[in-house]
Amino acid sequence: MNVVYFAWVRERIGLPHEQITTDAATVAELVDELRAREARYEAAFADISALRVAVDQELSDFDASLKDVREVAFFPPMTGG
Amino acid sequence: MNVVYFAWVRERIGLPHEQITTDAATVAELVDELRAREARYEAAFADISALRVAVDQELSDFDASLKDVREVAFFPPMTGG
Amino acid sequence: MDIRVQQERFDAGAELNGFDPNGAGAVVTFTGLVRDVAGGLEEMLIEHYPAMTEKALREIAAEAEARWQLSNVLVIHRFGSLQPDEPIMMVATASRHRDAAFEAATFLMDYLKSRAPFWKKETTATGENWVESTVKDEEALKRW
Amino acid sequence: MDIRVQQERFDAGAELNGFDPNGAGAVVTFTGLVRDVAGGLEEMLIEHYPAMTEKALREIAAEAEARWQLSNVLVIHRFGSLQPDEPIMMVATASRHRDAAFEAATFLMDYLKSRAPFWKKETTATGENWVESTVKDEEALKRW
Repeated sequence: MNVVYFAWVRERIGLPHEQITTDAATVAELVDELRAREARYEAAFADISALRVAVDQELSDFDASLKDVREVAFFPPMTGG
Repeated sequence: MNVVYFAWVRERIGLPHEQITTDAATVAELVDELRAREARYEAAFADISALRVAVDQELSDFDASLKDVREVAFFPPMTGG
Repeated sequence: MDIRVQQERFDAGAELNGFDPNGAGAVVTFTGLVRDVAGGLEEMLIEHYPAMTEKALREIAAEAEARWQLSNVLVIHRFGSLQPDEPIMMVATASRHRDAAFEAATFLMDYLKSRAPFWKKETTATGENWVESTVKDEEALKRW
Repeated sequence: MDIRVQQERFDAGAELNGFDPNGAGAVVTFTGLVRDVAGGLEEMLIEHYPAMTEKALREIAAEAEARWQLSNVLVIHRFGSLQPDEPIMMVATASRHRDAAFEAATFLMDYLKSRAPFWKKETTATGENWVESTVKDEEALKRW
Protein backbone atom coordinates (compact mmCIF):
# COMPACT_ATOMS: atom_id res chain seq x y z
CA MET A 1 0.00 0.00 0.00
CA ASN A 2 1.26 3.47 -0.85
CA VAL A 3 0.99 5.89 2.07
CA VAL A 4 1.28 9.57 1.21
CA TYR A 5 1.84 12.60 3.45
CA PHE A 6 1.30 16.28 2.79
CA ALA A 7 2.13 19.63 4.38
CA TRP A 8 3.28 19.45 8.03
CA VAL A 9 2.42 15.74 8.22
CA ARG A 10 5.01 15.16 5.50
CA GLU A 11 7.50 17.44 7.27
CA ARG A 12 7.09 15.69 10.64
CA ILE A 13 7.38 12.21 9.18
CA GLY A 14 10.22 13.35 6.96
CA LEU A 15 9.16 11.76 3.68
CA PRO A 16 6.47 12.36 1.09
CA HIS A 17 5.34 8.75 0.66
CA GLU A 18 6.31 5.19 1.47
CA GLN A 19 5.26 1.63 0.69
CA ILE A 20 3.79 -0.05 3.75
CA THR A 21 2.76 -3.66 4.14
CA THR A 22 0.12 -3.90 6.80
CA ASP A 23 -2.62 -6.14 8.16
CA ALA A 24 -4.54 -3.10 9.43
CA ALA A 25 -8.23 -3.43 8.52
CA THR A 26 -9.04 0.26 8.83
CA VAL A 27 -7.34 3.63 8.50
CA ALA A 28 -7.48 4.00 12.30
CA GLU A 29 -5.64 0.70 12.76
CA LEU A 30 -2.99 1.83 10.27
CA VAL A 31 -2.56 5.07 12.24
CA ASP A 32 -2.11 3.10 15.48
CA GLU A 33 0.46 0.90 13.76
CA LEU A 34 2.40 3.91 12.48
CA ARG A 35 2.27 5.75 15.84
CA ALA A 36 3.81 2.70 17.52
CA ARG A 37 6.72 2.74 15.09
CA GLU A 38 8.75 5.86 15.82
CA ALA A 39 8.54 9.23 17.52
CA ARG A 40 8.21 11.10 14.20
CA TYR A 41 4.98 9.22 13.42
CA GLU A 42 3.75 9.80 16.95
CA ALA A 43 4.46 13.53 16.40
CA ALA A 44 2.54 13.55 13.13
CA PHE A 45 -0.47 11.56 14.31
CA ALA A 46 -0.68 12.83 17.92
CA ASP A 47 -3.91 14.73 17.31
CA ILE A 48 -6.10 12.85 14.85
CA SER A 49 -8.75 15.58 14.97
CA ALA A 50 -6.22 17.87 13.24
CA LEU A 51 -5.83 15.41 10.36
CA ARG A 52 -7.76 14.44 7.26
CA VAL A 53 -7.45 11.25 5.24
CA ALA A 54 -8.03 10.30 1.61
CA VAL A 55 -8.42 6.67 0.56
CA ASP A 56 -7.60 5.99 -3.08
CA GLN A 57 -7.79 9.76 -3.71
CA GLU A 58 -11.23 10.23 -2.15
CA LEU A 59 -11.75 12.10 1.12
CA SER A 60 -12.64 9.49 3.70
CA ASP A 61 -12.91 8.72 7.43
CA PHE A 62 -10.56 7.11 9.90
CA ASP A 63 -12.91 4.14 10.27
CA ALA A 64 -12.78 3.43 6.51
CA SER A 65 -11.81 -0.09 5.45
CA LEU A 66 -8.42 -0.69 3.82
CA LYS A 67 -9.63 -3.74 1.89
CA ASP A 68 -8.27 -3.59 -1.69
CA VAL A 69 -7.02 -0.05 -1.04
CA ARG A 70 -3.93 1.00 -2.98
CA GLU A 71 -3.23 4.45 -1.57
CA VAL A 72 -3.90 6.23 1.72
CA ALA A 73 -3.03 9.92 2.16
CA PHE A 74 -2.75 11.85 5.43
CA PHE A 75 -2.76 15.64 5.61
CA PRO A 76 -3.98 18.63 7.63
CA PRO A 77 -7.29 20.31 6.73
CA MET A 78 -7.04 21.70 3.23
CA THR A 79 -6.46 25.39 2.57
CA GLY A 80 -7.25 25.87 -1.10
CA GLY A 81 -8.80 28.87 -2.79
CA MET B 1 -40.06 73.48 -13.90
CA ASN B 2 -38.39 71.03 -16.24
CA VAL B 3 -40.43 67.82 -16.68
CA VAL B 4 -38.55 64.86 -18.16
CA TYR B 5 -39.86 61.60 -19.61
CA PHE B 6 -38.07 58.32 -20.31
CA ALA B 7 -38.71 55.04 -22.14
CA TRP B 8 -42.36 54.39 -23.06
CA VAL B 9 -43.52 57.42 -21.04
CA ARG B 10 -41.43 59.57 -23.38
CA GLU B 11 -42.77 57.69 -26.40
CA ARG B 12 -46.43 58.07 -25.36
CA ILE B 13 -46.11 61.76 -24.56
CA GLY B 14 -44.03 62.29 -27.68
CA LEU B 15 -41.28 64.44 -26.25
CA PRO B 16 -38.29 63.94 -23.97
CA HIS B 17 -38.79 66.98 -21.75
CA GLU B 18 -40.72 70.22 -21.50
CA GLN B 19 -40.88 73.36 -19.37
CA ILE B 20 -44.11 73.48 -17.36
CA THR B 21 -45.40 76.30 -15.20
CA THR B 22 -47.66 74.87 -12.54
CA ASP B 23 -49.24 75.65 -9.20
CA ALA B 24 -49.31 71.91 -8.31
CA ALA B 25 -48.08 71.40 -4.76
CA THR B 26 -47.16 67.74 -5.17
CA VAL B 27 -46.07 65.31 -7.87
CA ALA B 28 -49.55 63.73 -7.77
CA GLU B 29 -51.18 67.10 -8.42
CA LEU B 30 -48.84 67.67 -11.35
CA VAL B 31 -49.82 64.26 -12.75
CA ASP B 32 -53.53 65.14 -12.44
CA GLU B 33 -52.89 68.43 -14.23
CA LEU B 34 -51.03 66.69 -17.07
CA ARG B 35 -53.65 63.94 -17.45
CA ALA B 36 -56.33 66.59 -17.86
CA ARG B 37 -54.39 68.22 -20.69
CA GLU B 38 -54.41 65.77 -23.60
CA ALA B 39 -55.02 62.11 -24.43
CA ARG B 40 -51.29 61.39 -24.83
CA TYR B 41 -50.67 62.40 -21.18
CA GLU B 42 -53.70 60.38 -20.11
CA ALA B 43 -52.17 57.39 -21.98
CA ALA B 44 -48.82 57.84 -20.28
CA PHE B 45 -50.16 58.37 -16.75
CA ALA B 46 -53.16 56.01 -16.86
CA ASP B 47 -51.58 53.54 -14.44
CA ILE B 48 -49.54 55.37 -11.83
CA SER B 49 -48.50 52.07 -10.22
CA ALA B 50 -46.52 51.32 -13.41
CA LEU B 51 -44.56 54.56 -13.06
CA ARG B 52 -41.68 55.86 -11.02
CA VAL B 53 -40.74 59.47 -10.33
CA ALA B 54 -37.52 61.31 -9.58
CA VAL B 55 -37.54 64.81 -8.08
CA ASP B 56 -34.39 66.83 -8.72
CA GLN B 57 -32.67 63.56 -9.79
CA GLU B 58 -33.56 61.64 -6.64
CA LEU B 59 -36.03 58.75 -6.65
CA SER B 60 -39.13 60.00 -4.89
CA ASP B 61 -42.84 59.43 -4.29
CA PHE B 62 -45.96 60.78 -5.90
CA ASP B 63 -46.87 62.64 -2.72
CA ALA B 64 -43.54 64.52 -2.72
CA SER B 65 -43.72 68.30 -2.55
CA LEU B 66 -42.80 70.39 -5.59
CA LYS B 67 -41.70 73.40 -3.52
CA ASP B 68 -38.45 74.81 -4.97
CA VAL B 69 -38.17 71.78 -7.26
CA ARG B 70 -36.42 72.38 -10.59
CA GLU B 71 -36.85 69.03 -12.33
CA VAL B 72 -39.34 66.17 -12.17
CA ALA B 73 -38.79 62.97 -14.17
CA PHE B 74 -41.36 60.27 -14.98
CA PHE B 75 -40.41 56.80 -16.18
CA PRO B 76 -41.29 53.10 -15.95
CA PRO B 77 -39.51 50.89 -13.38
CA MET B 78 -35.82 50.84 -14.16
CA THR B 79 -34.18 47.92 -15.93
CA GLY B 80 -30.45 48.43 -15.45
CA GLY B 81 -27.79 45.80 -15.01
CA MET C 1 -14.20 53.87 -6.32
CA ASP C 2 -14.44 54.07 -10.10
CA ILE C 3 -17.86 54.78 -11.67
CA ARG C 4 -18.27 55.05 -15.42
CA VAL C 5 -21.36 55.69 -17.56
CA GLN C 6 -20.40 55.42 -21.20
CA GLN C 7 -21.58 54.62 -24.70
CA GLU C 8 -18.33 53.00 -25.84
CA ARG C 9 -17.73 49.30 -25.56
CA PHE C 10 -15.36 48.25 -22.76
CA ASP C 11 -12.96 45.30 -22.42
CA ALA C 12 -14.01 43.28 -19.36
CA GLY C 13 -10.70 41.41 -19.17
CA ALA C 14 -8.67 44.61 -19.33
CA GLU C 15 -10.92 46.10 -16.62
CA LEU C 16 -10.35 43.08 -14.37
CA ASN C 17 -6.59 43.31 -14.88
CA GLY C 18 -6.64 47.07 -14.32
CA PHE C 19 -8.75 46.83 -11.15
CA ASP C 20 -6.50 47.51 -8.14
CA PRO C 21 -7.40 45.33 -5.14
CA ASN C 22 -5.14 47.53 -2.96
CA GLY C 23 -3.61 44.54 -1.25
CA ALA C 24 -6.83 42.55 -0.77
CA GLY C 25 -6.88 38.88 -1.75
CA ALA C 26 -10.43 38.46 -3.07
CA VAL C 27 -11.74 40.02 -6.30
CA VAL C 28 -15.24 39.37 -7.62
CA THR C 29 -16.59 40.58 -10.96
CA PHE C 30 -19.99 40.46 -12.58
CA THR C 31 -20.28 41.10 -16.30
CA GLY C 32 -23.69 41.51 -17.94
CA LEU C 33 -23.90 40.66 -21.65
CA VAL C 34 -26.61 41.31 -24.24
CA ARG C 35 -28.50 38.03 -24.62
CA ASP C 36 -30.11 37.03 -27.83
CA VAL C 37 -33.91 36.69 -27.61
CA ALA C 38 -36.53 34.54 -29.34
CA GLY C 39 -37.02 35.89 -32.83
CA GLY C 40 -33.48 37.21 -33.08
CA LEU C 41 -32.32 40.39 -31.41
CA GLU C 42 -31.41 43.15 -33.87
CA GLU C 43 -30.58 45.77 -31.26
CA MET C 44 -30.69 46.50 -27.56
CA LEU C 45 -31.11 50.21 -26.99
CA ILE C 46 -30.30 51.45 -23.50
CA GLU C 47 -31.76 54.80 -22.51
CA HIS C 48 -30.66 56.55 -19.35
CA TYR C 49 -31.13 59.77 -17.37
CA PRO C 50 -27.82 61.57 -17.83
CA ALA C 51 -28.37 64.13 -15.06
CA MET C 52 -29.04 61.36 -12.55
CA THR C 53 -27.23 58.19 -13.66
CA GLU C 54 -23.71 58.71 -12.37
CA LYS C 55 -24.98 60.14 -9.07
CA ALA C 56 -27.27 57.13 -8.59
CA LEU C 57 -24.43 54.70 -9.30
CA ARG C 58 -22.12 56.54 -6.88
CA GLU C 59 -24.75 56.37 -4.15
CA ILE C 60 -25.24 52.63 -4.69
CA ALA C 61 -21.47 52.00 -4.64
CA ALA C 62 -21.06 54.19 -1.52
CA GLU C 63 -23.78 52.15 0.20
CA ALA C 64 -21.86 48.95 -0.67
CA GLU C 65 -18.69 50.50 0.79
CA ALA C 66 -20.57 51.40 3.95
CA ARG C 67 -21.90 47.86 4.39
CA TRP C 68 -18.83 45.80 3.55
CA GLN C 69 -15.07 46.17 4.02
CA LEU C 70 -14.11 46.83 0.43
CA SER C 71 -10.71 47.93 -0.76
CA ASN C 72 -12.03 48.93 -4.20
CA VAL C 73 -15.25 49.10 -6.23
CA LEU C 74 -15.76 49.45 -9.97
CA VAL C 75 -19.04 50.06 -11.78
CA ILE C 76 -19.24 50.48 -15.57
CA HIS C 77 -22.63 50.80 -17.29
CA ARG C 78 -23.17 51.50 -20.97
CA PHE C 79 -26.01 53.24 -22.78
CA GLY C 80 -26.93 53.53 -26.46
CA SER C 81 -27.23 50.87 -29.15
CA LEU C 82 -25.85 47.40 -28.33
CA GLN C 83 -25.66 44.14 -30.24
CA PRO C 84 -25.99 40.55 -28.94
CA ASP C 85 -22.99 39.30 -26.92
CA GLU C 86 -21.70 42.81 -26.26
CA PRO C 87 -20.96 43.67 -22.62
CA ILE C 88 -23.63 45.93 -21.08
CA MET C 89 -22.12 46.54 -17.69
CA MET C 90 -19.64 45.28 -15.15
CA VAL C 91 -19.05 45.53 -11.44
CA ALA C 92 -15.92 44.54 -9.54
CA THR C 93 -15.35 44.39 -5.80
CA ALA C 94 -12.18 43.71 -3.81
CA SER C 95 -12.00 42.71 -0.17
CA ARG C 96 -9.87 40.78 2.31
CA HIS C 97 -12.88 38.48 2.75
CA ARG C 98 -14.39 36.52 -0.11
CA ASP C 99 -17.89 36.69 1.36
CA ALA C 100 -17.72 40.48 1.52
CA ALA C 101 -16.60 40.65 -2.12
CA PHE C 102 -19.38 38.27 -3.25
CA GLU C 103 -22.12 39.93 -1.19
CA ALA C 104 -21.16 43.45 -2.20
CA ALA C 105 -21.16 42.50 -5.89
CA THR C 106 -24.56 40.82 -5.52
CA PHE C 107 -25.90 43.90 -3.70
CA LEU C 108 -24.57 46.21 -6.43
CA MET C 109 -26.28 44.12 -9.10
CA ASP C 110 -29.60 44.05 -7.26
CA TYR C 111 -29.58 47.83 -6.92
CA LEU C 112 -28.35 48.50 -10.45
CA LYS C 113 -31.20 46.33 -11.78
CA SER C 114 -33.99 48.27 -10.07
CA ARG C 115 -32.62 51.59 -8.82
CA ALA C 116 -30.26 52.89 -11.51
CA PRO C 117 -32.02 54.98 -14.19
CA PHE C 118 -31.57 52.75 -17.23
CA TRP C 119 -34.26 51.41 -19.54
CA LYS C 120 -33.72 48.70 -22.16
CA LYS C 121 -35.56 48.36 -25.44
CA GLU C 122 -35.18 45.23 -27.55
CA THR C 123 -35.74 45.32 -31.30
CA THR C 124 -36.44 42.08 -33.15
CA ALA C 125 -37.84 41.35 -36.63
CA THR C 126 -41.32 41.51 -35.10
CA GLY C 127 -40.93 44.90 -33.48
CA GLU C 128 -39.77 46.86 -30.45
CA ASN C 129 -40.27 45.93 -26.83
CA TRP C 130 -39.36 47.76 -23.63
CA VAL C 131 -37.87 45.23 -21.24
CA GLU C 132 -40.11 45.02 -18.20
CA SER C 133 -38.91 44.96 -14.65
CA THR C 134 -39.74 41.80 -12.75
CA VAL C 135 -41.29 41.22 -9.35
CA LYS C 136 -38.29 38.98 -8.65
CA ASP C 137 -35.86 41.86 -9.23
CA GLU C 138 -37.86 44.12 -6.93
CA GLU C 139 -38.06 41.36 -4.30
CA ALA C 140 -34.28 40.88 -4.49
CA LEU C 141 -33.79 44.31 -2.87
CA LYS C 142 -35.50 43.11 0.30
CA ARG C 143 -32.64 40.80 1.17
CA TRP C 144 -30.38 43.73 1.99
CA MET D 1 -16.34 22.83 -18.01
CA ASP D 2 -12.69 23.81 -17.94
CA ILE D 3 -10.55 22.67 -14.98
CA ARG D 4 -6.86 23.49 -14.79
CA VAL D 5 -4.26 22.70 -12.14
CA GLN D 6 -1.02 24.40 -13.05
CA GLN D 7 2.20 25.89 -11.78
CA GLU D 8 2.39 28.68 -14.35
CA ARG D 9 0.95 32.10 -13.72
CA PHE D 10 -2.30 32.85 -15.55
CA ASP D 11 -3.82 36.10 -16.87
CA ALA D 12 -7.17 36.62 -15.13
CA GLY D 13 -8.34 39.22 -17.68
CA ALA D 14 -7.49 36.99 -20.62
CA GLU D 15 -9.32 34.12 -18.89
CA LEU D 16 -12.43 36.28 -18.40
CA ASN D 17 -12.36 37.35 -22.06
CA GLY D 18 -11.78 33.78 -23.20
CA PHE D 19 -14.58 32.35 -21.03
CA ASP D 20 -17.50 31.43 -23.29
CA PRO D 21 -20.88 32.16 -21.65
CA ASN D 22 -22.57 30.15 -24.43
CA GLY D 23 -25.29 32.74 -24.88
CA ALA D 24 -25.91 33.43 -21.19
CA GLY D 25 -26.07 37.02 -19.98
CA ALA D 26 -24.47 36.77 -16.53
CA VAL D 27 -20.79 36.01 -15.90
CA VAL D 28 -19.28 36.00 -12.39
CA THR D 29 -15.59 35.59 -11.61
CA PHE D 30 -13.66 35.21 -8.39
CA THR D 31 -9.90 35.74 -8.42
CA GLY D 32 -7.80 34.89 -5.38
CA LEU D 33 -4.51 36.77 -5.00
CA VAL D 34 -1.53 36.23 -2.72
CA ARG D 35 -1.89 38.75 0.10
CA ASP D 36 1.07 40.22 1.86
CA VAL D 37 1.23 39.32 5.57
CA ALA D 38 2.57 41.04 8.70
CA GLY D 39 6.34 40.77 8.65
CA GLY D 40 6.51 40.73 4.84
CA LEU D 41 5.73 37.68 2.77
CA GLU D 42 8.76 36.27 0.96
CA GLU D 43 6.95 33.31 -0.59
CA MET D 44 3.69 31.43 -0.59
CA LEU D 45 4.31 27.80 -1.39
CA ILE D 46 1.26 25.79 -2.46
CA GLU D 47 1.52 22.03 -2.12
CA HIS D 48 -1.12 19.76 -3.65
CA TYR D 49 -1.98 16.08 -4.16
CA PRO D 50 -1.43 15.59 -7.90
CA ALA D 51 -3.23 12.23 -8.11
CA MET D 52 -6.33 13.73 -6.51
CA THR D 53 -6.46 17.46 -7.23
CA GLU D 54 -7.97 17.60 -10.70
CA LYS D 55 -10.49 14.89 -9.88
CA ALA D 56 -11.55 16.77 -6.72
CA LEU D 57 -11.96 20.04 -8.66
CA ARG D 58 -14.00 18.28 -11.36
CA GLU D 59 -16.31 16.78 -8.74
CA ILE D 60 -16.85 20.17 -7.09
CA ALA D 61 -17.56 21.82 -10.46
CA ALA D 62 -19.91 18.99 -11.45
CA GLU D 63 -21.80 19.46 -8.19
CA ALA D 64 -22.18 23.18 -9.01
CA GLU D 65 -23.50 22.28 -12.48
CA ALA D 66 -25.98 19.88 -10.88
CA ARG D 67 -27.29 22.52 -8.47
CA TRP D 68 -27.50 25.58 -10.74
CA GLN D 69 -28.30 26.21 -14.39
CA LEU D 70 -24.84 27.04 -15.64
CA SER D 71 -23.82 27.43 -19.25
CA ASN D 72 -20.11 27.24 -18.42
CA VAL D 73 -17.73 26.80 -15.47
CA LEU D 74 -14.01 27.51 -15.21
CA VAL D 75 -11.68 26.60 -12.35
CA ILE D 76 -7.95 27.37 -12.41
CA HIS D 77 -5.79 26.64 -9.36
CA ARG D 78 -2.04 27.03 -9.14
CA PHE D 79 0.55 25.22 -7.07
CA GLY D 80 4.24 25.86 -6.41
CA SER D 81 6.04 29.03 -5.34
CA LEU D 82 4.08 32.30 -5.51
CA GLN D 83 4.89 35.92 -4.69
CA PRO D 84 2.62 38.63 -3.18
CA ASP D 85 -0.05 39.97 -5.57
CA GLU D 86 0.21 36.97 -7.90
CA PRO D 87 -3.07 35.25 -8.78
CA ILE D 88 -3.51 31.95 -6.93
CA MET D 89 -6.75 30.76 -8.46
CA MET D 90 -9.84 31.80 -10.34
CA VAL D 91 -13.36 30.54 -10.88
CA ALA D 92 -15.84 31.76 -13.48
CA THR D 93 -19.51 30.86 -13.86
CA ALA D 94 -22.00 31.76 -16.58
CA SER D 95 -25.77 31.56 -16.33
CA ARG D 96 -28.95 33.14 -17.66
CA HIS D 97 -29.66 34.18 -14.07
CA ARG D 98 -27.35 36.41 -12.07
CA ASP D 99 -28.25 34.75 -8.77
CA ALA D 100 -27.28 31.33 -10.15
CA ALA D 101 -23.93 32.68 -11.37
CA PHE D 102 -23.21 34.35 -8.00
CA GLU D 103 -24.33 31.40 -5.88
CA ALA D 104 -22.45 28.82 -7.95
CA ALA D 105 -19.23 30.88 -7.74
CA THR D 106 -19.65 31.26 -3.97
CA PHE D 107 -20.29 27.52 -3.65
CA LEU D 108 -17.18 26.70 -5.72
CA MET D 109 -15.06 28.94 -3.51
CA ASP D 110 -16.41 27.44 -0.28
CA TYR D 111 -15.60 23.93 -1.51
CA LEU D 112 -12.22 24.84 -2.98
CA LYS D 113 -11.24 26.36 0.38
CA SER D 114 -11.93 23.24 2.45
CA ARG D 115 -12.28 20.25 0.12
CA ALA D 116 -9.66 20.65 -2.61
CA PRO D 117 -6.28 19.12 -1.70
CA PHE D 118 -4.12 22.23 -1.50
CA TRP D 119 -1.97 23.39 1.43
CA LYS D 120 -0.39 26.82 1.70
CA LYS D 121 2.86 27.65 3.46
CA GLU D 122 3.89 31.25 4.05
CA THR D 123 7.53 32.21 4.43
CA THR D 124 8.43 35.52 6.08
CA ALA D 125 11.66 36.89 7.57
CA THR D 126 10.70 35.22 10.85
CA GLY D 127 10.12 31.75 9.44
CA GLU D 128 7.70 29.37 7.78
CA ASN D 129 4.07 28.89 8.67
CA TRP D 130 1.47 26.47 7.29
CA VAL D 131 -1.75 28.42 6.76
CA GLU D 132 -4.39 26.96 9.07
CA SER D 133 -7.93 26.24 8.02
CA THR D 134 -10.54 28.23 9.89
CA VAL D 135 -13.73 27.20 11.63
CA LYS D 136 -15.45 29.87 9.54
CA ASP D 137 -14.37 28.20 6.30
CA GLU D 138 -15.63 24.83 7.52
CA GLU D 139 -18.89 26.40 8.68
CA ALA D 140 -19.35 28.02 5.24
CA LEU D 141 -19.93 24.56 3.73
CA LYS D 142 -23.06 24.13 5.82
CA ARG D 143 -24.94 26.77 3.88
CA TRP D 144 -25.13 24.52 0.83
